[in-house]
Amino acid sequence: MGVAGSYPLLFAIWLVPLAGAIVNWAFGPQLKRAAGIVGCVAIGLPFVATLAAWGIATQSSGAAVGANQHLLSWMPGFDFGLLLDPLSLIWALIITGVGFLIHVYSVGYMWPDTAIARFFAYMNFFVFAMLTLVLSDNFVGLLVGWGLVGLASYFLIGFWFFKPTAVAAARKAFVINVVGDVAIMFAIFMIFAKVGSTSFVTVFAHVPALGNWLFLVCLFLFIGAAAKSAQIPLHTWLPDAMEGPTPVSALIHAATMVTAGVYLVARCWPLWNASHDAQVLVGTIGGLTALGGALLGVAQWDIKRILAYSTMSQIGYMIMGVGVTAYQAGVAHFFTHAFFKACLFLGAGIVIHELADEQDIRRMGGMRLRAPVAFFAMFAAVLAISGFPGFAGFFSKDAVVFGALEHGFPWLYVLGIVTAGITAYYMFRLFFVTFFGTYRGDLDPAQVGVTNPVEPAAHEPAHGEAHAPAWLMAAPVAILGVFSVIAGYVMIGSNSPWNRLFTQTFPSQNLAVPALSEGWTTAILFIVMAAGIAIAYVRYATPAALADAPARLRAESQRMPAVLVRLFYFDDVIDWLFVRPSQALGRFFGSIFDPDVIDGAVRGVVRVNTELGEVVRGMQTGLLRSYALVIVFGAALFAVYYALQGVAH
Amino acid sequence: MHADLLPVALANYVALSSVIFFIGVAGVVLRRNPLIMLMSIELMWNAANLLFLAFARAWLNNAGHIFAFLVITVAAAEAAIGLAIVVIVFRSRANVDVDEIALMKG
Amino acid sequence: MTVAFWILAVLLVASAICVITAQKPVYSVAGLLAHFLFLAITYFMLSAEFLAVIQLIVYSGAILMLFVFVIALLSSGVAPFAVGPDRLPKIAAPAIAVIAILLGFVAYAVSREPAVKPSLRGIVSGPVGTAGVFGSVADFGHALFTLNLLPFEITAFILMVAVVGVILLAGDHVPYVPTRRRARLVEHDMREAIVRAGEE
Amino acid sequence: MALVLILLPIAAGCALFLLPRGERTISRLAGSAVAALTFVLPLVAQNGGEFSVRWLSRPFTAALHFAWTGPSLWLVLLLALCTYCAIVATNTAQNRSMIALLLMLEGCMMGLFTARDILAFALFWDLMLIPPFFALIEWGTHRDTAWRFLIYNFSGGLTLLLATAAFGVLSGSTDVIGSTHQFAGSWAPWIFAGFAFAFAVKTPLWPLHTWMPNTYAELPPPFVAVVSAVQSKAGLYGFIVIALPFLRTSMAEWRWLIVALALVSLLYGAFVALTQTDMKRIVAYSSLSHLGLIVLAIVSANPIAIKGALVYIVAHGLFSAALFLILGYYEEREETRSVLKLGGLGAVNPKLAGAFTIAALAALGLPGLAGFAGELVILTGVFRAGYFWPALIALIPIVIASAYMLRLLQDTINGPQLADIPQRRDLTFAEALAVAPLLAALLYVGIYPHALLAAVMH
Repeated sequence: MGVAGSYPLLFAIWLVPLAGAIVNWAFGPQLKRAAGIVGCVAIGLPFVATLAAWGIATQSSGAAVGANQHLLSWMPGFDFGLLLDPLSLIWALIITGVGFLIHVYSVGYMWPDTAIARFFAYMNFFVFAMLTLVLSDNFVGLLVGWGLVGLASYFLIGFWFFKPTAVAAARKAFVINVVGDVAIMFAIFMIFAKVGSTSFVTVFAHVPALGNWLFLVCLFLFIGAAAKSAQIPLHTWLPDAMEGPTPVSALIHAATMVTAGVYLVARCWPLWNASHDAQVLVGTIGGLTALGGALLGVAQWDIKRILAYSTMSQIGYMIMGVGVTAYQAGVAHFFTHAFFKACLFLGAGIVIHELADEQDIRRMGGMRLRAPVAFFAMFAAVLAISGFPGFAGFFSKDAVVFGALEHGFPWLYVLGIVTAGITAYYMFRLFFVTFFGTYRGDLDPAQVGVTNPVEPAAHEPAHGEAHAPAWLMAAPVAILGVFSVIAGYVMIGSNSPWNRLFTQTFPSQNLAVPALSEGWTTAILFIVMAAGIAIAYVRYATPAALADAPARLRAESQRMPAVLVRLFYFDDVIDWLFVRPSQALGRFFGSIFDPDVIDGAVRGVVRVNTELGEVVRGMQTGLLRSYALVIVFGAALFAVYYALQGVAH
Repeated sequence: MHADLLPVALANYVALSSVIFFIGVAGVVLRRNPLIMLMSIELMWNAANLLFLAFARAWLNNAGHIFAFLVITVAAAEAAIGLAIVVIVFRSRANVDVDEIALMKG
Repeated sequence: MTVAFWILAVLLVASAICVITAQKPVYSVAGLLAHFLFLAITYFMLSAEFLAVIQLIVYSGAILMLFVFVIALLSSGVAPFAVGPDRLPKIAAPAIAVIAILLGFVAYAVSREPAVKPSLRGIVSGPVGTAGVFGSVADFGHALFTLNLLPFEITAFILMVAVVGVILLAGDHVPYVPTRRRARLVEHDMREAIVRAGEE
Repeated sequence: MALVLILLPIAAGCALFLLPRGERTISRLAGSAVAALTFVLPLVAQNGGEFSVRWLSRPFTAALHFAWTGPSLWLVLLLALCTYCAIVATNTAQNRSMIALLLMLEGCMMGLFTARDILAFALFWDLMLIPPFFALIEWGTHRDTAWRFLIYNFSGGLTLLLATAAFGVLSGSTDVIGSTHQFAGSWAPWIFAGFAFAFAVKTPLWPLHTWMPNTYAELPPPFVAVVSAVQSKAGLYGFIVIALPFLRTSMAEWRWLIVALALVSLLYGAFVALTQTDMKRIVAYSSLSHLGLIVLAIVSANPIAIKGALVYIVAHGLFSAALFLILGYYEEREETRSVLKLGGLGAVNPKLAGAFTIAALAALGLPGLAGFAGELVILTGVFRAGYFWPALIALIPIVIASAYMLRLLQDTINGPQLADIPQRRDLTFAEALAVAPLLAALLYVGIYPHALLAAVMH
């Protein structure tokens, strides 16, 4: 897949974050806030190295594109190596680039927290794990990275480990991710059984060898992807994961880790190209997730949860894109999404920070004056995510939606368009409610419809003392805002730099000309989006609506359909189908079956022996004379036996 | 050759021996006095001896005599040990009812 | 001869019954003595002269004397020998009946055996002391000390063990001292007894 | 040399009893020195320490034949390492007796793992049950547990002995471990059943496991570390060196039964671990679950799966020893084993919590640590051997494992701090010294398991 050789640069990209993690972990107490510097440097250096590796990532020799560095023979038949090709290059750039900005932001965000070194150790470790995932040249290495990012995510979601909700969310995220891990394991079993190797090159060269297991392999790989990328029905952990610090949500649960599923499908494009069933499956799940996430986003009030559902929805777009084999479009949406979603989260983080950890948008309002940088950056990002022409999301979303039609999935095309409208609506709802009008935090929570106000201050930030320099948080948000505007410009035209980058990675496909041209698609999308924005404006941002905001919000809270509030009942179904039966079974086995049935059988054997012993014991009278009687009786029998023998002769 | 034959049929000796042996058994089983039990055992020994000698005479083979001799020796040893046991039991318990000596009861 | 046998048989059975039915052990001993005497006569009739003599000397002379001594030693009372309830289960009587029947059956089976052809190794009548005569002392001694020497020696060993055992069991001192610690205890007790005796 | 490995710990254990009853320091130093020596010896000595003396000529030939070639080497090293760590972690008033028993246990198990003769194997099989029995009698809370442990395992030892005798009589020699020839004949399935029963009791395999939870919960931590980490491997080792080379065809006849039992063990252990509240019982049931996986690997008889099984044997030894030692530390500090009574300890003693986290993560099969390597390779091999559904079902306990291990971990170190927990000391130097080698080995085996296999496969 890549040009084999020795590439020290890859080690620099891969291992420097690990070194940062180890330093922060080992010397945390001594480092104090310098841990932030260590953390940032440990991400900044790999970013530079990734840029420097652009040349080797795009080099080609014959069919091989990129750089492949052999690492070690892990087990017989399992060779490990690093692979940097355009696909992993894009991911590495986002992970280290956006990651670097988020790290800088985190220095400010985590300023008051005493466990800052631990935080940066986890963050650096996450980057290392994510790089392991995308740089691996085989399925097992990918699975190792896959598991390690899950672990980093677990640590960071549960970073404030004294909060029971955070702990529970961390566990839920980890367990659901393990479901994905074992699914990928099973796919690896099948691949190894049929192909005898797990390296991408060998496997993709022998796709026909998979035979009728091809769809199963795709299915199990996709279950892994779905768990990691929060696709229906394995998405329930993502909103809960917002219990982690906001930079974590931005980096892991928006920009990078959750897009690993997209990476996996894009990486395995030869499998998907070969299996139309897999395309239908993945495309449909992606489309449904896009729609479902958007619908749930409409019903949320917590700013981070809205963003979480929007992430889920946008990843649905990406999965749909790569699922229908429009790989470049899906990856493009990942690329632009990383910027605008990180920008949204970090902007939200500024707002949350400003309001002392208040996350309910009903208790915000008028924030454009108190957080102007966040306001402008998030405005750009909201336009981008809605797909406003000229902004980053426009190009990629357009490509994904049109790709669905182009590759022969018209129902996904419709789904994509409908979702675009809903996206525009709920993102602008978030934007208007948060930044316009007047501040509502002083009001009684019940007045704005908040029934169970969470008293935040989980990590008891010492607000009085030592605030971080404001630019630490503002600058990354501003930069990401700028990228939310310009990131799409690399994708203009059929001969764009973006397409040129991937010409050798993804094969060009011969496609029938679709019924609607791309221009029409753009137009439809724009109309739908504009309608979404208009509805949001009418409901939340007209002067009348702003004046009456508390009452309207309260009314909306009360009228919210239960099916949306309960999140389509996914959590309940999982609870009833898996969690409760498992626990009931465990209790039954542990407190009834083990002590009563199995040990009961053992006790039965013991009782039989005891009874036998009692019988024999009764014979042991201790009476000398009865013993003598028995002996004589036995002797008499013997005598009779021999006498009979004699008679017989 | 007539003189070599047994004066009385062998079966009569066997029957006589059986009866004496059985009387010995009855003595051991029915009496509780250890001395009488020991004497009953002597009866049984002697019933056996009688049989040995009768068969030896019938077959004119003196191996039966040798056995009878050994039996007498062993019986002497047995009587000595048995009586010693009776003595020490009597010393420690002040009675020698064998039914009272049931330490081996399970 | 046949008449003598039957008379002796009746006497033997009667004396045996006397042994097991006598109330006092002394009467039993008397019965046993009579039994042994009749038995010795029977042995003579079976040409077992040496064993008849042994029967008189060893059994009547030695073993029975032992019984008499023990009875004297234990003051020969009846009471100490049957103080508790008879604990033998009720099955004793039927069991004895069954055993008697079985033994009777054995006797019957043997009686049905066809007449044995004697091996005629020995000659029944002849001068006493001749080695070739069946039942003579010389014949017996020859067989004992040639062919059956090893059993004879083992018998000697058994007797010796019995002697040692009797001394250990019925002796005056503490019979069994397996450990040094217990030996010390015994020694201690003895020393105290001596001291006490001195004080008295 | 192998004889030194066996006799030195036993002799040292006996010698420790010469020390005064309450002695703590010398016994710990001497004990750890002996254990360290037994770790170093196999690494430096050549020829696998071959030692052989004719033992029996009739009715079959047997020899006191010991060596540490092949898979033995890793079990010997694992045993020495675990014993070392257990001795370093021993810190009670009864140090002397505990360490002496630990050393005797080590010596007996060294005999088991180095035996090249099945009869010697059976001999040490029974011997190795005695030190834990006395430990249970001495330090357990219920005497029943000790007897149950002994009777269960001795009944296994009985069938092992019968099977060994039958094997010896029918094949002429028991001095065969390390060679391969298929033993056939009408008796073969029953001989295999005899071996398998003993191994299944010791492993344990459902439904012969009920001695285990109580035993593991009541043994003092250093003991349970060695017993669960190494002694439970005796059965699996027996499967690998006796059942596989000689009775593979018989095993194939019993195949589906064993696969079914292994799968039931896997699921059963996992489900029960999910609801237990006693920390040590959680880990004990997880052991039931994990070892079922190795049985599955062995019965598949696939070379890849066997390699994975060897890796997992070592991995499970390392993490269960580490887990039990760490739980012992918690028990000593908190005087309870119930997860319901603990919480938020991560803030109180962060280093201990860190060590606990690593051990628990290894147990739930986190990639990069040893457990993952074993699980992945085992199931790859099992799947390749044609066991489609068993491989799929065996993945379910991995998911459940993450749930119960995280529950154990989080209920202890995370969550709100319980109000009445006073400040406890963090990991002391000696305690760290005991668990650090285990954790380092977990990382090493996880990253580069091939090194481990290279030594076994020559």
